[in-house]
Amino acid sequence: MVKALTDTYTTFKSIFTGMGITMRHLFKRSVTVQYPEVRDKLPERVRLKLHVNIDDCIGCRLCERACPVECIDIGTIKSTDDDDLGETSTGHKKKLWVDTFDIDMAKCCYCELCVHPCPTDCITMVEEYEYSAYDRNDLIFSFADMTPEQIERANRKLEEEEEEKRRKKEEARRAREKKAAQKAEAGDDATSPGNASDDAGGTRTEAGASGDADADADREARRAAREARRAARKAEREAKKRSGE
Amino acid sequence: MGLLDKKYQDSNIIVVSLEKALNWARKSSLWYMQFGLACCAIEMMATAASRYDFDRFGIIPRSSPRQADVMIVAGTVTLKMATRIKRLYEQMSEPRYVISMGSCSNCGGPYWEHGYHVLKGVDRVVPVDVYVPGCPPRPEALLQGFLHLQNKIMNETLVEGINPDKPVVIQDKGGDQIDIKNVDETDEHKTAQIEFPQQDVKSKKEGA
Amino acid sequence: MTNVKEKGPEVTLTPPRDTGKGLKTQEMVINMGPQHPSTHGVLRMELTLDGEIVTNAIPHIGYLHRCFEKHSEAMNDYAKVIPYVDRMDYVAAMNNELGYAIAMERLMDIRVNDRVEYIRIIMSELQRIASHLLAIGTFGLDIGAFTPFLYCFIEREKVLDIFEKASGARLLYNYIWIGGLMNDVPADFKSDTAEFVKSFRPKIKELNDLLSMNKIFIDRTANIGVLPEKVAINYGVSGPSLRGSGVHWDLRRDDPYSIYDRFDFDVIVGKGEMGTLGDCWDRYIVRVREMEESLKIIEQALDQMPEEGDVHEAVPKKIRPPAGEIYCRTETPRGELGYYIISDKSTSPFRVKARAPSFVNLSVLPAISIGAMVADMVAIIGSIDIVLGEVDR
Amino acid sequence: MKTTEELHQILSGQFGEEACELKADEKVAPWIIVKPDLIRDIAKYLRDEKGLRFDSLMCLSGVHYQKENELGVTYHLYSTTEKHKLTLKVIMPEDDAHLPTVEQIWKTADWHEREAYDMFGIRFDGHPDPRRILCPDDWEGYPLRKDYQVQEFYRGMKVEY
Repeated sequence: MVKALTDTYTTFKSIFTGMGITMRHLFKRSVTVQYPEVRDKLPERVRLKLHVNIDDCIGCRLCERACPVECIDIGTIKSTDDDDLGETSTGHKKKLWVDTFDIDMAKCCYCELCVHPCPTDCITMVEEYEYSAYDRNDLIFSFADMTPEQIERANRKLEEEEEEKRRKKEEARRAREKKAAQKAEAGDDATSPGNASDDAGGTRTEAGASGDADADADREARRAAREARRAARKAEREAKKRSGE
Repeated sequence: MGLLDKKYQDSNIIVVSLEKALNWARKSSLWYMQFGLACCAIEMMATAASRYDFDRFGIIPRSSPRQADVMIVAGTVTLKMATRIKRLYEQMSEPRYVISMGSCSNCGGPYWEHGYHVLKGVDRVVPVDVYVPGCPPRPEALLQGFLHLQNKIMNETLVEGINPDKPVVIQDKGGDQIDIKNVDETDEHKTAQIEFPQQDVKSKKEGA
Repeated sequence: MTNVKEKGPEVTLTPPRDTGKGLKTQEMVINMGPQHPSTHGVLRMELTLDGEIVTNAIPHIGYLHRCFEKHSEAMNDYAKVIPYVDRMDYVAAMNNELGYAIAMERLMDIRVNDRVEYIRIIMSELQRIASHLLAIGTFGLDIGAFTPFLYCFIEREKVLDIFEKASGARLLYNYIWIGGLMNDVPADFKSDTAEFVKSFRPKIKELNDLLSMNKIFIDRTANIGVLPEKVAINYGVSGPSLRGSGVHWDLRRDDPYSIYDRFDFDVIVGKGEMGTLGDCWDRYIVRVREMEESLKIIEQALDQMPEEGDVHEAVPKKIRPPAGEIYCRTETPRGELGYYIISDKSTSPFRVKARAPSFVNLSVLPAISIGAMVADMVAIIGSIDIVLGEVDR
Repeated sequence: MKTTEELHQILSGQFGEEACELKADEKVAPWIIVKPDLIRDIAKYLRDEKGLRFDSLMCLSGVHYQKENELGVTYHLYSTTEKHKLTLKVIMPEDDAHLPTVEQIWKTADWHEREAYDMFGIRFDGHPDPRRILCPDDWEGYPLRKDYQVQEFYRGMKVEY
């Protein structure tokens, strides 16, 4: 009986203590942020969305390599000698056309590992979080500003230049051989003509997406190219790993 | 979706007002089923808690799929869990919506490449209406996802033939793309045909 | 909720019994989870019941198996493992990072400067508070107390604000790097933290009034799910769950890592105040009191923290540890987190195994839940404070 | 407090020289390699013997040494009373990996052994509940083996991205 009474007493007491605390909170300032009307002031370092200042990108791919989830996809084309791509705001000389710079924010894990190695500080995390989408593909952001015509032109120029180089080398080789042959004919000591067969090729980067008026087809093609590049990189990495072991 | 859905041939003043009223009612009381799976669930809890407060929008957590209008898939969906998600989704009454919260349920997120046990996107088993990016998304981002969903609901129509949304395409068993909005109503397999494990799965216990 | 049954150990039910009043009773199997309103994540329990008494409980895990170990082996850089480490125990990411960073630093023989050490300690103690607040809040929620949950989250948001200012993220920080930190703390870090410590002390008292000493709460938790000391040690239980059973064991004091030996703090153990030693209430109160100890550590660390020091000083350019292996353990809010790392001299880890405290703590559940009521199961699961991301990894 | 060298001497005195082998590198902590069949007896001895008292199994991990075609199990032991640590290793051929369980000695081993079975296919003889723990029961292959190939479909769901 006594126990029942004390139990009842303590129960009521604890209920009223709890109610008292709740009551006190009633008169405190509300902590709720009235979101769509009011927005919290976010700190400076906040990590919400990746942004690329493509004018400053030199196509070094350090961010792509640092990404643990491989959500960044960069495609580059070598510039030719007569092209001047200008400098970045940090004074780095640009040498590569960046024809693709896609970031898949649906895969991104917001770790900011890509931001730190960037030599020109062109990839940053910005204060934007309101970009939910109806379609998953809308979460892939493309930052490259090259038009398909520009990409084609850059590719063509690179090809032409390589062709030119190859031709020149070929000519030089032929000239040397000719000389050597002449020398040999002249009856001098038969010296070897040297290693003239330098491989001029092998520097071509993967071609970017072909220009297409239809946006969907364009995206599809880009996706295919991305997948191909990714597969190539994966194979390369695995080969590296295997040789390293 | 719902009883009246696609029951009208053409739109007129009554239908338009009716659908407006219905949509307004739907968007104003989005009871969500809390499908917290991983890290995003903590942020979902934070959104429901004091500072961000879902209830201001009439968004109230429900624990039962029968009472819920919208399912927030918050977190990594593993293959072991996917069959359950699909079953719970089917238990929800129409109209029903799905919000995919966070990278993991959007497309596998950080686990998309090597995650052998992770479903690469919850849209492979249930149709998703809104994708909220983030890993995990800020509570505000989830709220904004809800506002986005409300916009979508306001654009719904009762009239047959008008489909303001894009087709919802999912992958079926054979890997083919099918549009679930155009599937025959009588067809049971509206979404991906997942084999549910049978009661009498043959035991293949290994070990000592 | 689902009637999908995976094959498990054969459940043998006892034959129907006659109660003598013309009624027969029979054991029943019910399924809790994997998506249950009151479980901590996606845990599935298969309970065999005799009336309302649990006669057998089998936990089924793996619903959140995210292949952490495979991922860490697939990464070509040790630093890239840290985002995945975060996602293991997502409510105590800082502590996970700290454990991994310390293991790698021991393997590579890196010394970090004092400023880094102090910032790390402050961060991980703040994280401990945030994690315990979540544990307490959701434990209350499980029992049926909704208000403490809201109040705990107000305080937790304050801690998260400090983290967000320093690292930029609210939940998964990637802040503690191997050999240093991602970036130095902001200028007002010290004042922010001091202010939080000051404002948080009275809140613990308020929480005690509101929840810990509440008669209904005590009745729901005292004498429930008793975990005896011997069982706890044999099962390898660690952290507050072990200390709730009265075992004086804290890696911060007994196997000090980092600079924990410089601080003065008590190891809180359960005393069986409200019932048997090692019951749910003991495990709960250990967490509440540990928050006070964490505050003590933070205060001391704030006093001693040097102003000078480069946080990137010891961060290696290329992480290529010598061939070898290490097992290193630290104390997280849930218990003993061990990393077993094998390096084969390449830049990619050969094997990273995490000995997750929740994984081990959860395995004791069948042993302590037999004989409990169905409604108590929720209290028991809540009091062990598991995080399924860590159980399944 | 005993070092691994001292513990090795005690063990080789008890179980013979060939039962356990001491491996010590300069860089890392030493460990003892134990014959698979004897692990249970050694574990029991280590737990119960006065002066050793390894009452806690900190961690049990499977390892796949692909180059040697071997699977291994590593035991990290700790004594809460004597405060010493010990690392035991068991190495087995890949195609016939089984060893006695230590579940009855340390209950911690229960789930850890199930996990090692799940991830590496190492079988523990005498384990009371030898099931997969993390992956579903009808999962194919052992994921943490280095040569693991993921299955294409699982119950109608595509696994690859």
